Amino acid sequence: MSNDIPEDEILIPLGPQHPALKEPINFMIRAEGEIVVDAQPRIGYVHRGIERLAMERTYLKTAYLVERVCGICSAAHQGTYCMTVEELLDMEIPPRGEYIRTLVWELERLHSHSLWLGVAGHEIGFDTLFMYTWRDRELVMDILEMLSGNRVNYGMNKIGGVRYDVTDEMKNKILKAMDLLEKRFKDYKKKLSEEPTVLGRLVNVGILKKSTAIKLSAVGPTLRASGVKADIRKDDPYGIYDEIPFEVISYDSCDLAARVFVRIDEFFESIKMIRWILNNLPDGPVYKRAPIRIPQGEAICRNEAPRGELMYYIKSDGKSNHPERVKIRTPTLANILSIGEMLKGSYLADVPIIVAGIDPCISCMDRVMVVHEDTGKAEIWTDEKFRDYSRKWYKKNLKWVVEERWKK
Amino acid sequence: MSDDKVVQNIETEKQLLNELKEKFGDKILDSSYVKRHRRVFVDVKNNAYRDVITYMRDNWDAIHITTITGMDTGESFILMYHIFAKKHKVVFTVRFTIPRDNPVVKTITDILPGANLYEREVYDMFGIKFEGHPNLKRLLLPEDWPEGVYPLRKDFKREMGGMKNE
Amino acid sequence: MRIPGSFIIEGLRNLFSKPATDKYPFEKIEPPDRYRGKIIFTLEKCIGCAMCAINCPTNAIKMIPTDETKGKKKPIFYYDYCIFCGVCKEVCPKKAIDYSKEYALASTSKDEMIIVEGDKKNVPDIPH
Amino acid sequence: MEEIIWNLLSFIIFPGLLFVCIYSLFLEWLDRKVYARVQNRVGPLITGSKGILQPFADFIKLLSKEDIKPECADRWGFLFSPLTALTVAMMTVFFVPIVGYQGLISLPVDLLIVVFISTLFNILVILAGYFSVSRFSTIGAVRAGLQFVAYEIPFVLSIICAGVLAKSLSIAEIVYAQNNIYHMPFVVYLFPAFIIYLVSSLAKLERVPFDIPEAETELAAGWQVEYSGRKLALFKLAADIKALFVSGLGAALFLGGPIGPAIAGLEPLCYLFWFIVKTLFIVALIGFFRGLFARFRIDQAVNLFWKTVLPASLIVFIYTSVLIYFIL
Repeated sequence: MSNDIPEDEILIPLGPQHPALKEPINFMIRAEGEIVVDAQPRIGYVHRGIERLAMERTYLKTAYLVERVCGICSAAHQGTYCMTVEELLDMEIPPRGEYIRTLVWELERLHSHSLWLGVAGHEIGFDTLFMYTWRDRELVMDILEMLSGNRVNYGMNKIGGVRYDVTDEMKNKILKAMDLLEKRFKDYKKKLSEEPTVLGRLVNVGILKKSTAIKLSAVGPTLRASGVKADIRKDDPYGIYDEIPFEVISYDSCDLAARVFVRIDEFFESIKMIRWILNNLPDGPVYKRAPIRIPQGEAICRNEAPRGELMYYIKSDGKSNHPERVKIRTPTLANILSIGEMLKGSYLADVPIIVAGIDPCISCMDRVMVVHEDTGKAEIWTDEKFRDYSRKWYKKNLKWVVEERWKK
Repeated sequence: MSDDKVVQNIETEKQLLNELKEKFGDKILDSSYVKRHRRVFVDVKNNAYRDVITYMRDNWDAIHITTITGMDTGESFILMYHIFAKKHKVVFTVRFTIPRDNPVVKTITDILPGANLYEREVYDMFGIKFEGHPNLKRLLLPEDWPEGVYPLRKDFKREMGGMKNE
Repeated sequence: MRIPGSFIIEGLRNLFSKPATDKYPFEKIEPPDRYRGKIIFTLEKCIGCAMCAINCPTNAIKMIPTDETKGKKKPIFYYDYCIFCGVCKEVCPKKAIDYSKEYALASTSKDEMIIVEGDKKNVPDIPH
Repeated sequence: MEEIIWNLLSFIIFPGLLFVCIYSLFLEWLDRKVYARVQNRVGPLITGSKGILQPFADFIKLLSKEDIKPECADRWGFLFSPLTALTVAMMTVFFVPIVGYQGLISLPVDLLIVVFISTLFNILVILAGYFSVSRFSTIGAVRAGLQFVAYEIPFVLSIICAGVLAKSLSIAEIVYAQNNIYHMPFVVYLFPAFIIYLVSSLAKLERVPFDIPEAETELAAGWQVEYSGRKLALFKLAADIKALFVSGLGAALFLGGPIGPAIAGLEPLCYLFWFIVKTLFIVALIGFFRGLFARFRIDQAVNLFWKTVLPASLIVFIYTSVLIYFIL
């Protein structure tokens, strides 16, 4: 980032702490008046070293570590991880388990897309849309909590299948909720396509031409909004996606409005898939016991997470019970390059909505951790030392803090 | 994966691999194999990977690079370029080893511009320098992370008083 | 076709309908029955096989002999380290571990966050 | 002697300072409640019954917060701009008739004086942004200036239409004309002018479709970003009082002022009741509009005002002059 910028331009740091960004990412924006000339992303603020940790954990424990890479696409991460390990083991999970795993993936796409629609509404100052979409999203969250016991980190998958089953009573509840959700979101789609203030902020904003999208290998809804019909579930089908009837949505107006409507249409597509899965749910066990010893080998699995293509590469050396190398490539990292393209030439007021356009999941992107570091240059603390320090301080000061508050 | 077991038609993948072998002759090592439907691992000599990638990009529309996986096997580094060929819908992993003493490799951002951030990440985590990269800077580690310490290397130790690579 | 204020009908309908927010501290919401809250551990059923301690992803279970268990190693749960994933309940051969529906688990002292039968005097307050 | 005391009291207590502050905080509560209900939320709830003391609690909280001054900010400007903003906002409210036909101060041409003082407030906003030397606040101040230029002319034109109809530029006479000469609030004749007045007052109060200077997701808080503690409390109170002024003026010019059917004996009390009803109606209307639109970009807002609202206000002005000349 050359700091010797020309006279008429100003350098505006957007982030890492900024009301528009829910997660810490920094963009050094060079703006000339209201027009953005150049933007340099700086990532790594919530960098937690999942890949390094995964190398020191057994296969079973990594499943629960990997689930916490991202709050909104936790089932995608855990599902892909278990799928990769199952490929290493060269085993097949029972069909009912496969169906339920895909069901949770699609349910998570619903809750991730409705969350994003709300955040996008908030970025353009339309808080009412935020309130409406997040209110309807609660339906999906309640289903996921009923199904797996947790609203976010469901812990639904296990190496060899799925941990919980779907009872008939749950099936009816899900189907009823799907109808209500579809009605509500069809209403929002009609209204959004008519509201001039919303369209004013979305149409022809943050253009990503089809050729640049392909050149920079963008992924997921961002790519599909630029007119490319690329979806892992169709190109590289895994699990039961080659049996489920669904079609890939793509708009070719390459701007933010396209990204909004691609995600809304995918929302309806997922609802159809969920209905199909629930109606064709085979019976039988949901879980098959997996052998403890993972044979030597390597495997790559790709999954269409709500934000785009998620890839897991695991190599096991066959001897020890923890993987030799786990590589996670999350969709946001692929789209960061295209943000730079979209920001050039846009208005300063559009920067937050363009950054939100790719539905960035920053904690996904920064998954490699580093040890905590004290500000003092000389001494670097490891996490054991950090825990001891916090424990001692906690014991010493906390009594004082509590008494202070209750003394009055 | 249930359907792969039954169908398992990996003829197309085998043909593509043979096509590469005729084209590049001994540059393609014989340890490359077809793992399963739509997954091909191609081991190459470490000076031929750029031509293989260019060939794949021009003929098989393999412009989409998923990521670059770095790995430290104790005595040498392995770099794996995962590239998705749209025409045949196959994921190719171009893999080659580089010596540990001077880990310098030519960049491929001129062939596949999408690899920009992945090369920076491998540089950050393994210390492998990519010549010709537009702005080869740290990607994920904080600014005050000590120089020369690369967390994903095998000999990365985390004990009291700091981290170092013996 | 752009109609300004296309959200008017939805706005009017909401203006006169009951707001959707549950007033949490006053109206409690009952979590579903698969909900994984605080751990319930029945000492009698436990045979001290340490399966839970081995498989816990965040090593939040420690096998410590307390005088209550007359010298035998029995699990102690540190639910400030626990991520409530439910692996210990699955893995336990004797079904000695179960999950309650209690979710308000914040507390101001670390040793309150330990579930152990009997007193806490010689129990370390971090699980490693 | 007690004449002076009576005047002093009325300035400080009843239709003056104390009443204005409390009533403007109440208006903010109503605005937040309506905005929340449009979004199917509950809105302020805990403080006081139904959260009625929430704005008051926010004000007290801000007073107790630390007051940080960025060291490169202009010392005096940074210190006095909140105070002057409050006094300017307060001055405009004295002209608004609350209890009778005329406000505390009534001058023959006070319509223009009121408009002039309220533009003074906008210039203060720009200066406040300029004094706190931070990137976000300078951009916020620039945007406030741009938006101010855009909405000022339609705002003034729609007010003058009411003056034209009442053949006088004094608020008292306009209110008198509505109730005694035409026996009809002007909104019946000048409905388009009332709409233009509402749209430009949305921009004046920096409410959602036009809250570009204070765009929360881009510039953190626009020109207020460096102010904290007491200074921010004064700015927030000034903004609330401006809302009271806008709704009070709207009520006076278009809805017949505080005059309404009143019991013989206690006129002032009934007039106060009518004033409250009408201002609540306008504030609820503005609160409702807030929930329906997304925020404009500054160029879109200026386009909207210059290309649509300004010509519309010109046409309405011609329509009223034709109306007054031929028909009435």
